[in-house]
Amino acid sequence: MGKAEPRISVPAPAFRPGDTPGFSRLGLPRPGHHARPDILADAAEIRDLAFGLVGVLDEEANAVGDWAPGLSPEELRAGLKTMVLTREYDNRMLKMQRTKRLSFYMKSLGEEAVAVAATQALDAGDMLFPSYRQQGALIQRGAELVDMMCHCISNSRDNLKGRQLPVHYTRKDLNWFSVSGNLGTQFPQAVGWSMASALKGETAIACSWIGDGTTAEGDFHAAMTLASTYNAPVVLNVVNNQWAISMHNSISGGKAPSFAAKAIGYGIPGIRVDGNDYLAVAAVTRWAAERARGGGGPTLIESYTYRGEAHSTSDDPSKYRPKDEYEAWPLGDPVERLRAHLIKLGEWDGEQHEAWQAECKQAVADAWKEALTYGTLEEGPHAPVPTMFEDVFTAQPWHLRRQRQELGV
Amino acid sequence: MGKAEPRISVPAPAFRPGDTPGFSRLGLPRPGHHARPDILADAAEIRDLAFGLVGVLDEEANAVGDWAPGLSPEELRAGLKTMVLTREYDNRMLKMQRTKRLSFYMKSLGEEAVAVAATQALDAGDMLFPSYRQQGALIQRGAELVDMMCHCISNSRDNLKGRQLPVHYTRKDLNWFSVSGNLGTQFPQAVGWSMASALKGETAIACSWIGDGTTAEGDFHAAMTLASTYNAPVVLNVVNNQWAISMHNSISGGKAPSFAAKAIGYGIPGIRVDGNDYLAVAAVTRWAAERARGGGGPTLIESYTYRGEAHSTSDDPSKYRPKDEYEAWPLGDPVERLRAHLIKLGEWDGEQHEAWQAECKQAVADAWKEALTYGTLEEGPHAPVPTMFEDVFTAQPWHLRRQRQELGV
Amino acid sequence: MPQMNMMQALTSAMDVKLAEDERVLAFGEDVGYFGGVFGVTRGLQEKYGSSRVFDAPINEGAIIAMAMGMATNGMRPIAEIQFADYIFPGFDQIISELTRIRYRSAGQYTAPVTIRTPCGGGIYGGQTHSMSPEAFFTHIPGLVVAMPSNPYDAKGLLISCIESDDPALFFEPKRLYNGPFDGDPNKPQSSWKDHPKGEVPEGNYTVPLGVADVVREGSDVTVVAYGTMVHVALAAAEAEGVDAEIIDLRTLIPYDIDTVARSVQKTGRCVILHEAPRTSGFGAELAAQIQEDCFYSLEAPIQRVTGWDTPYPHAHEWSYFPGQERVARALKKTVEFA
Amino acid sequence: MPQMNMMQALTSAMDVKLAEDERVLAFGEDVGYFGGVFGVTRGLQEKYGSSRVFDAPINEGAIIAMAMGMATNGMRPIAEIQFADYIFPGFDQIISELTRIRYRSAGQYTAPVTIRTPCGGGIYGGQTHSMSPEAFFTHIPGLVVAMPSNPYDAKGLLISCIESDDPALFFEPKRLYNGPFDGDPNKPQSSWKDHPKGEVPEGNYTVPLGVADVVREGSDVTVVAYGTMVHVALAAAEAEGVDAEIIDLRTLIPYDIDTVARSVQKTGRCVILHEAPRTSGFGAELAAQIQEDCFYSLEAPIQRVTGWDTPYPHAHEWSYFPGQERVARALKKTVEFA
Ligand SMILES: Cc1ncc(C[n+]2csc(CCOP(=O)(O)OP(=O)(O)O)c2C)c(N)n1
Ligand SMILES: Cc1ncc(C[n+]2csc(CCOP(=O)(O)OP(=O)(O)O)c2C)c(N)n1
Ligand SMILES: [Mg+2]
Ligand SMILES: [Mg+2]
Repeated sequence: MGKAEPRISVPAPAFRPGDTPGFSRLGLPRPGHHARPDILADAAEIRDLAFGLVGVLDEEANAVGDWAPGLSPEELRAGLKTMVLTREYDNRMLKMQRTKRLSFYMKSLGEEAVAVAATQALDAGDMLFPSYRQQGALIQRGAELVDMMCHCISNSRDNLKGRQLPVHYTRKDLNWFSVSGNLGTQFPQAVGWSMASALKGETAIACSWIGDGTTAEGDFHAAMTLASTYNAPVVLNVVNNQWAISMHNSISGGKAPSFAAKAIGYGIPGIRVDGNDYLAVAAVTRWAAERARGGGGPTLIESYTYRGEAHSTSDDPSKYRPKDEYEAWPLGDPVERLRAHLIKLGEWDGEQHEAWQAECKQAVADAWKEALTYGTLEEGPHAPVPTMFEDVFTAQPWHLRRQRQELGV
Repeated sequence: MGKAEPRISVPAPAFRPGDTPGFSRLGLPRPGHHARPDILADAAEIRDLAFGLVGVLDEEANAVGDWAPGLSPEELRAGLKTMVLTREYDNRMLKMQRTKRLSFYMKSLGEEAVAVAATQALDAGDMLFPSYRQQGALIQRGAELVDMMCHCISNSRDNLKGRQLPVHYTRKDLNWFSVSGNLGTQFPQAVGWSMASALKGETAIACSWIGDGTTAEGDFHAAMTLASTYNAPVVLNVVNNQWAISMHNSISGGKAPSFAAKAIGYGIPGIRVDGNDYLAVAAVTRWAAERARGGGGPTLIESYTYRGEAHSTSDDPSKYRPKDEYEAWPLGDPVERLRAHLIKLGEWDGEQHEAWQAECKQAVADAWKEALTYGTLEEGPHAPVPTMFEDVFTAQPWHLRRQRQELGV
Repeated sequence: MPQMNMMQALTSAMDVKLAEDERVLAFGEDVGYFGGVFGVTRGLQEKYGSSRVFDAPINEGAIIAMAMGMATNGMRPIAEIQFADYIFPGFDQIISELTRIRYRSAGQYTAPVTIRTPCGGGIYGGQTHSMSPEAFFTHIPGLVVAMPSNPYDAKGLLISCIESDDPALFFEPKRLYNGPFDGDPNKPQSSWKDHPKGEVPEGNYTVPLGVADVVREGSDVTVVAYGTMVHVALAAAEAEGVDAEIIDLRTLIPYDIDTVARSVQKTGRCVILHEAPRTSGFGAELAAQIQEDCFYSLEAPIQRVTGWDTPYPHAHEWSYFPGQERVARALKKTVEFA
Repeated sequence: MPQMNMMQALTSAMDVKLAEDERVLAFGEDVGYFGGVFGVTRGLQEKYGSSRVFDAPINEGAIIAMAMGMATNGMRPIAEIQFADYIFPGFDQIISELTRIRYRSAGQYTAPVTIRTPCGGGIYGGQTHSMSPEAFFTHIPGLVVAMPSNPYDAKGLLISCIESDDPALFFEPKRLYNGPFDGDPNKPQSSWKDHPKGEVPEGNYTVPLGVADVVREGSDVTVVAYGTMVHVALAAAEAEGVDAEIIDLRTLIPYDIDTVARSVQKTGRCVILHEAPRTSGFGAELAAQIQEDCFYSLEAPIQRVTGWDTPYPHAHEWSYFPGQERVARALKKTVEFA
């Protein structure tokens, strides 16, 4: 047996602060490489998609290959506009957090396409089970910025009555579930929701997103197992933005060849997609949604992307990764790439872009101003204090009534 | 999109009571089909092993192909003898449960090779993290039947002081962990144990077994994730005996192409093996153990087998599967197959077999008789009642002391 | 009226609801074709089909998450956890999700899930088939917790849980499935046949949540119990000749403080029973609240008679179980306290 | 003597044990290179290498199971759970495995694991970064549960936990990391610098498990508290001018009943404080036991001042938190009760 020597290893990212990042090692397939299978293709026949990378936009900003989703210029422009608006919203909210108007915030810089393109590819009646980094999807669904802001500052117009941390939106009217602070829990719930839809004979499907780090939670396995067992009409997304908080995806992913490859062991199609390629994300999501709606069951999509900023306002990424790693990221910026594509198509230009950016900035500023008229976290007004004791149960039982009285409200 | 129609399905086994079982559909590779890869082979290069079936013993009872483990006749005989002894032990204990001498029992009929061959392929210092159906491994490790029985009837010689249900053995002296009633929990513990071994610079590895149904638990995913992340020297076994209690493996396995295939998504080698083929189980386990000991990290092994009897003494399998399904099982009986092989080798004969069976029967009967001299569950003597309050903490805190006094012991 | 044992009463409750409300589903490990390891869902898959009554993967967290997801989409799932000992892989989904969704969404989403699970000892199940983990769940805001002591209440309470818009955890004392059990393991198993609460109407009826049942009126001491311990209390009081007022709590959250406090104010003495370990058991909550609400009336310290703070042992089952003798001793001590 | 805040004291405890005992390991989410989201393991990976201090996958059950497996193989792991709110995916491994292995193996295997986790509110963390879930764990046989209120105790208790052969759950009231907090959010954050318990020896010392600390002697009423609430109690007693005897429990299991009972027997009155929800909170256990042990001495009902039975809200943080005013009111009511 030779000299025996079991040894463990702790994965480390390729680059730490001080290193010069470079991603030539990735060796990903080029855009247009993969064929688009039939929507009811046997999962066993399309395993290569789990190890590859579906891309549509090439380096010249052309849409190439089988997966080009054929979105109309209007749709593409709508997508670009939503991504830009999301980015402006994020920028403003971060600034407001820095000046202590918010207790907490989380940006989605670099990941806008993952949320926006996917949601555009779904029906409005499909239920979204997001994590905390899909604000783009909420904006795509038509949420008013002022409502989002009012939630984030827990003021009197906060539809969650001040009960939740910022960015933990809930919007039933927009078929947006409820962001939970607990990682991964929504993944199996989405499966259950989609099953109920099918049982009722409805066509709505469910779509959920979790992060690369979150795939390590048991709930990931729960969701995959349920989806596989019951052939649930659900689209399950892993947003692989390379990082959890300070942990590189190799800690939760281990030696996994990809996150999409986890689907293989459940007999579910797993597709890795360039998450910074709006067209590719839209195409893959549409494929999965059509499959689900057509009775083909679940799909696991890994969106390969990069978290452009800090995890949240509570961490400083320069402590654990090179400051310029985002710039070195080889798959570019989803906004820039879609913008270039639209310009190439002659459907957009630099001037329009700047005008839209300015419009977004203004809209965000106006919304913020309006939001403040409903109060702030620090100064109120908030939802009336007695509401704190409501919605625990349908009816208030004696012990909560007593507690409310004890508080004198 | 055509007429949309999401639908769920609930998997059902091919055969229910009243049906005539037939397993031609399985379409498994023939013995000798698979090449045996280098022990440090890249997991990505041996994915086919997860969809195939490693087999060594062919229908003529010859050992064929690359995986033939080259066990000596002595080793093979020892394996056969242990399996026969295990079976006799099981038979006796079931009978004793039927006459209410045990509160509960679980047999391993048909799965003896999974436990015995694997354990024979390991070092005595390797730690076993079994489920409740690996009594064969404990016997292989040299446990005295009388000790096993005394545990099962919670008498005064029960090394667990009457605290555990029958078959929940714990034997640190034999490097056998502690059978838990909670499914799957030992899988990630085994990973941790093996990591500690490596950290201490020791060569011992860990080996754990769970059932097909149990793979659905979050702990399966926890174990696989840890093992993958830290390259832990551990052998993780899924005993796919086709059934959980009444549930067919398609409920927990869903549309998975195999349980071994779950390894792919973790970048771990996954190997499916004919669990009724003693040589194949030994060979695959040895491969995995050598790999772990050589620094190659974890392996997931699916032993493909069939649960020959009830789940436990609490269920009646004729309520949920055809009575004769076991007879129809195409991979035969591990005892018969190894016996035939040894006879073919000229290292065993029918007479010897019968003699050994008789010897086992006698040994089991003698052990039972001896065990009873230490008491029974119903009539005692048990461990002294005050021991009930011990081992909760290292030292007995005041509240347990008070409770002991309250009981008047 | 039909006679039912507790299992039949529970099956009947689900049958009634499955029949009258198509939003009701039932699932869990071995629940479908087999009808559950205790047989409580027997016949239901055959009757309602495998898309309404079905098996689920062995992952208790998955089962609860699936139920919650379905419930937020209009269903009323009944999820079975095979043994209460095995509910903990689902604990996070219960505490972080199921019981919070109404609150955190400010009422936009609700999750009317009923979780059924057999609990308690007395069947030589050892430490992993005997737990009474109710106390953990009484500390979770937003969860209804119920435990019946007889077939009639079992059916009526289960229907109340299924019909409730709140998530509910319904404990089934498995030692009572086949008959009442007074804590004496040497007596032959008695049957629900001869018990007035074994008379169970066929159709829909409810036993209201949050309302206790005074199963014996008395003046010497109040005994607060639930599940199996109700029967032990009755037997112990009789054996000891104590004129105890025995309250079957039936619902743990919200518990019926009015009935309890009124009784203790009358008797001035109180003994609380449960099978679960003592420290931080539900008896602690009851004692804390009773001493606060009935301080002037109390003539003796409130006693707790409970399981010990150890795992549930196998061989020493009857030394662990808070049986008649221990209950009787506590009654006596409390009544005689001066 | 060196001055440390609570984070530094905790880091120092681990540093001391990592240095002197090679069986000690520390791991958890973000614990390695980054040093933890609160920085409590900062510098330790650099000092002891990544095979002793390292990151772990985001799966709290996996973290605890790994720790348990290692501990049964001779290690003494310190596992960090990033927030106490996120411990529940690991609940099953704690209740079914970690705390039972000694018992079920009759002492053959032991699992000396220490789980560290930040708890409590006061930082606008909302319902998923503010929980005080200690009560759940006090109902689990075989688990030591500790919660310090100051840097000196934090280090000494943590070392005791690491050195204990029993599994231990060590709660760190995150609101106290940087300085004492008396419940008044409008005062500027104070620092441990000026606090006598901010003086922390560099080396190894222990604060014994199971021993409470009387932080203020008094004769009017006994206040039992732990963690952040100790500071609130001190401030409230002073503000209200009540001569309270204030006990910092420090260890919840096993709790120091002697110190508590002696005090209540002296004062005849008792108020119990915790941040967690009231129903079935740890205050229930304390009240139940105290009324039993001190029945003759009690001149007023034991009061509990606690968080409400709701999730921890974001905007209404200070209406939820049991602050000085509510504590003072309870003290007054209890002292004046007649
Ligand atoms: C159950 C649970 N454990 C830990 C945390 C703390 N936490 C919040 S976000 C996060 C990292 C998640 O990383 P990833 O899944 O990659 O998502 P990303 O933020 O990159 O989108 C952690 C550890 C949590 N919220 N819930
Ligand atoms: C956490 C947990 N859930 C449920 C059970 C009840 N239970 C005991 S064995 C079993 C079936 C296990 O099937 P499988 O994993 O295939 O193992 P096998 O018995 O076939 O070896 C179930 C559901 C349990 N013991 N633990
Ligand atoms: Mg991430
Ligand atoms: Mg099985």
